[in-house]
Amino acid sequence: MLKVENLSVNFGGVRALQDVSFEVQTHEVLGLVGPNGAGKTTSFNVLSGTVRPTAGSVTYEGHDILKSSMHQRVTFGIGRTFQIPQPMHELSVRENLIVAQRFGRPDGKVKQERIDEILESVNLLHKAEADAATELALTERKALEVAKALATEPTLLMLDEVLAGLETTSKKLFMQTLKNIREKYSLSMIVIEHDIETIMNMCDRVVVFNFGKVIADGDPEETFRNPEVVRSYTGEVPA
Amino acid sequence: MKFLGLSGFIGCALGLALGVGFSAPAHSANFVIGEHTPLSGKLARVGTGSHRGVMTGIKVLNDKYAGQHTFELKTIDDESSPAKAVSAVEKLASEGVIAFSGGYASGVIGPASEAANKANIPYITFGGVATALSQRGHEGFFRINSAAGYGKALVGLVDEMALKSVSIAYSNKEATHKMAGYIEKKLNEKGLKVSTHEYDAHVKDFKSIVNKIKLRDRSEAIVMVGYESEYVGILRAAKLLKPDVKAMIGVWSLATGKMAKEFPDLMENVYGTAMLPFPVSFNSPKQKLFYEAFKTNFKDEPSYLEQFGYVQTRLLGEAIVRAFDKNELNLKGIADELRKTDEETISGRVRFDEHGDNPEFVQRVGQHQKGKIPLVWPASSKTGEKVFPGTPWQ
Amino acid sequence: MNIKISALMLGVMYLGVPFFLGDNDYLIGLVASALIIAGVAVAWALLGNLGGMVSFGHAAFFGVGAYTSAVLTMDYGVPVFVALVVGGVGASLSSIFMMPALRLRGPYFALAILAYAEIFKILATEATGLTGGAGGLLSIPSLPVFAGVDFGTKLGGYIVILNIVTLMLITYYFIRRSSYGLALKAMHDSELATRIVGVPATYLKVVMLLVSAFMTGAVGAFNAHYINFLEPDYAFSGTWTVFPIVAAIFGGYRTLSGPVLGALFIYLVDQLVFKNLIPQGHQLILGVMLAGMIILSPSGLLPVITNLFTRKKADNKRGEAQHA
Amino acid sequence: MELTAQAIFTGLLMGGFYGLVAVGLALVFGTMKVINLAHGELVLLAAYIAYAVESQTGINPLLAMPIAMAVVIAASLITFYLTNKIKKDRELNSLILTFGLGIVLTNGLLMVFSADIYSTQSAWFMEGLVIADSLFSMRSEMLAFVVGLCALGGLYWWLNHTWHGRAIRSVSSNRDAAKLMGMNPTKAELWSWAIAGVLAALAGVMLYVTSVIHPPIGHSLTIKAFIITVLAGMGSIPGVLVGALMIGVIEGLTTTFFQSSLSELASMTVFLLVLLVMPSGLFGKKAGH
Repeated sequence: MLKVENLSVNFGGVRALQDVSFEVQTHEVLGLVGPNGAGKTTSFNVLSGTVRPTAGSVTYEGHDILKSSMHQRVTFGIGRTFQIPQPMHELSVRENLIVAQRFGRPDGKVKQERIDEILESVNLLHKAEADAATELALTERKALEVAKALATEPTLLMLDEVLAGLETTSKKLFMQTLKNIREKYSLSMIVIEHDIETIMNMCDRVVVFNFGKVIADGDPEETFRNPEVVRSYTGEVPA
Repeated sequence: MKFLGLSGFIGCALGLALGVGFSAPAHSANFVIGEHTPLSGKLARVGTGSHRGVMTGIKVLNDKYAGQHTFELKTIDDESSPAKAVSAVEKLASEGVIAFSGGYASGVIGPASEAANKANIPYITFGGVATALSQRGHEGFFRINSAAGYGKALVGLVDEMALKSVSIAYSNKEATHKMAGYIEKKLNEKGLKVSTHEYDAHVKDFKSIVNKIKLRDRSEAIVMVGYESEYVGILRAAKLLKPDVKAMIGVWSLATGKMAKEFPDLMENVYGTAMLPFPVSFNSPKQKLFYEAFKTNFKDEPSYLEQFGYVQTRLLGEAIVRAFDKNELNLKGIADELRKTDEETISGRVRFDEHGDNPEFVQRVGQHQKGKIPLVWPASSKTGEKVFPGTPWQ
Repeated sequence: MNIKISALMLGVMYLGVPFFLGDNDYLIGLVASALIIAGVAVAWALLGNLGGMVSFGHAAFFGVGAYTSAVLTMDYGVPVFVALVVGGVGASLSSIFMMPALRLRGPYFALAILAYAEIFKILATEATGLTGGAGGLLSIPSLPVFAGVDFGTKLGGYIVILNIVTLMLITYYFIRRSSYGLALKAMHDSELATRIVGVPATYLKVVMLLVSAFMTGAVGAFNAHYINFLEPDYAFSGTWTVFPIVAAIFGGYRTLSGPVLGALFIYLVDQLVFKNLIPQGHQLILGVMLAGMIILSPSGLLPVITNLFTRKKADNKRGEAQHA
Repeated sequence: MELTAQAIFTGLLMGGFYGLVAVGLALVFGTMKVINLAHGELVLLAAYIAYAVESQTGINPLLAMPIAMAVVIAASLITFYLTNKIKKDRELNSLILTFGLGIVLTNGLLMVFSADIYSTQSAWFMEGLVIADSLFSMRSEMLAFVVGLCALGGLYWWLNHTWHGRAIRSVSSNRDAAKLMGMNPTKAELWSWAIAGVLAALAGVMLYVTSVIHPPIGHSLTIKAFIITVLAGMGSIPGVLVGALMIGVIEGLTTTFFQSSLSELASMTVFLLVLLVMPSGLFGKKAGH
């Protein structure tokens, strides 16, 4: 459903992405892995529209989305979260979801039941009226980040380290929540994670980044046996 | 309470007794005249001058009718804003003024006199020259000057000089814009070649304009239609570039004692409209009356602003007294009496036509000559001969 | 709280003011002038609060609205009340020229709009054929007699501008309550967060600019028929930018009724009190008040007042909550 | 040809003066991101001081410079002090604060000096200078131009070669980093306001000797100054010079080939175009977006 081809991004001389290609199939969960600065989040930024690539193409269900604006991509069905949660300030949790429904859905309709259902599924219903920017704990903010994206009713959900920073128990719970959501809404996902255990647990396939290039693409177990991938993780500079 | 009631009663009784006993002559009153004028904002400079004239008029009226009537002036700063002028008129109307004297700029006078008309109060002014002002059918609207009066004077002067070409530099303000248009039209009709140069109030450097006149227009005279700071700018630029012209001519605010004193080196041989020469040899009793009254309040030389403000106020006061004597102290009564005015004032002859305009109004032209400003046009009012050709640098 | 204050304020304006001041042209006139400022202040605050754009050039919309309406009524015989609306439309159209400036942030946007206002003023001065140039337009038609009521009187004019301001407040209120309003509110401090859920941020800003321009233009058009006079220097005067900003900031520009209360307070206190204290140059006090307000209570007068009233209530509530 | 040459010459002279007016504003804008909308009024204040000194004592108005500087520096520092009291949203609230201070100054000057116009009585300043028989200027205009160039050059040198100057530059490029390097940003800001006061005083006295002063012109000076500042881009001194000369020449040429009343239109249009096409100004690094 998503096809990324030969993507390159330059930031003032720094090549953040070089000739990156990968695909996501319907109902697949793809993991993006690699060290910090390898180009995972930059890929997300290109897909969601906050960064313009220097070269390459991205098609999503037949749309050439690089030509579309940020909000159009959302209505095509691409939702994402940020590593640092981005709640909408001055609004309550529920209002955050109302805005997401109103503007993220192609028909622009707001369905309260749907909002309740989403809040329920990420365990935020009890905080529905809390101020999104100031009255949530870290786990709750991460949950809101996911809920906002869900409220736009995506077909592809991109999660940027939603589990990072959480302690083990909440991490496990949250992972389960994500799995449930995926089943419930039959989503495709792209997940950025560092924790290999999580990747193994969640992903059908992984793409490994290093220095802005894709160095491996395939089944998680197999890929993590690839020596080049291991080297990149242990921090050695490739020859 | 009791005391008040009693004294009130006695007062009434006394008044009645006096009124009955002595009839007409002891008939006295306090007349309250209203004035709105720009004391701040962009017109503050001219508004202040006009205000001083009105105050002088009130003083002269009070002296003249001492022991008989008193005149009181209520002034509100309209901040050069139409809305605030309307408010001022309405406020003064609610405080019982019987007539208005004042106002500056047609755009402010228009709405303000409209409000005065609605309140049935007469309004006299010299501050707005837009023709439309007197065409609105207001019974109580009077003005002692007119754009045509200034225009005629300038055109007359240029005509007398027998020039072939003139350049006009004018400010893009309401009054100056109209005045420049009038002069351009009249001079064109007389077959002169006229070039115009519009500038706006922000301009700081006039060299480029004067240079265009010097090199491209090659006119024989420069007519300036603007305000004081702009005249100074143009004259400085002209003194520097020395265009080959025979005369530098300005409209209002130029042939004044203030300019002669502040900028002696710039003003030599420059023409401007004026009612009186400077220093005024206030010879006639009428002129002396004004000058002395003015001098007691202000340590300054009066300009045309003060003179006009004075004349309009004094004429208004006289009409009020006459209307009062006829027991007609209302809009119609005062307006009727003003319409009967026909007087040779220090600003020339004043009478009013059916629109309230003064058809007799003609400005005179003075020329700065070694710190003095004799009148050089028209021939009938001359107090000196013009130096022609003559410019500050020749 | 805010909506209650607005309702109370409108109640007083609709019933109290005509009843007590109806026969005093001077005071009614003052209040009407204050409402003209208030109208622009509301439009400005809407753009500032909802759109997050601080403009230094609302005089541009005021002037365009005024000239559009005046020219239509004088040259084309359009009825005055229709022309008021078209004046607003004209101002909205003129705001299209400013759309490129939406890419700019903060002071840059403010100053770009100021430059636009200057340019509009000069164009109005130079377009002599259409606007009468610097000579201006006199005798612009007054508000007409409509349904047996003469709106050309002071009281009539007051009722009209009061209705205009009320309609603006109602529009403002509904925009703010709508999902558009929520998104706009969120865009202030978290634009990325709103865009990533599909909010077309630029489009919303464009809409707010159009709405604000329309409102300002309609008020400008009203003023033209109320004062019956226009010249470029007056119609595009910086006063129409500055006074509303002062009023809105003073009253609290993030609130619904703040700009209106601010305008009424500033204008009336200035005209009724300061002017009597210092007949010439009383705006000096205004400058002092403006500077003082920014330093002492940057969110305006209204929050100060509401705090006074609500502090007690809030204290009580907090007490209860702790007990529960 | 002669016309064009004179127009450009006049424009350059004017531009030098504009640069002198603008550079104080640009300096403060660079260090504190505050646009001081009372800057033009500070310039005007200095001009009125020059007038007061000349009319009271009859001495050359240039000798009024120390007094003008003392007063204007004090006024500038008061503005700084007040601006520093703003707690939130300083970029915008300072616009409103300084605008309020501008109103106070304009009306204060109106009350003290009335609405009359003033200019120097000393004829020396108005004498002509003619270059190559065809380029005309007044002595005072040439003086203002030279003072403007020297002030800009001096400031540029000071910012690059003295400790205080470098402190100001590092605070303006990165306040937090400067703090970490042991600089006191508030002190650097104080310095920049004081220098802005000095520059405003210079500009004010030049204004008085070259042209005519009355209360409302303070505001138009401010507008001109910030247009040039934005053209220059984030407090760049060479940018101020180029921007000012450009505005001056554009005005001169518009007056000569079209109409004086359109010169404002021309400079505003150029300003908008630069702002929209190059939001970081002619010499700026980043701004606007």
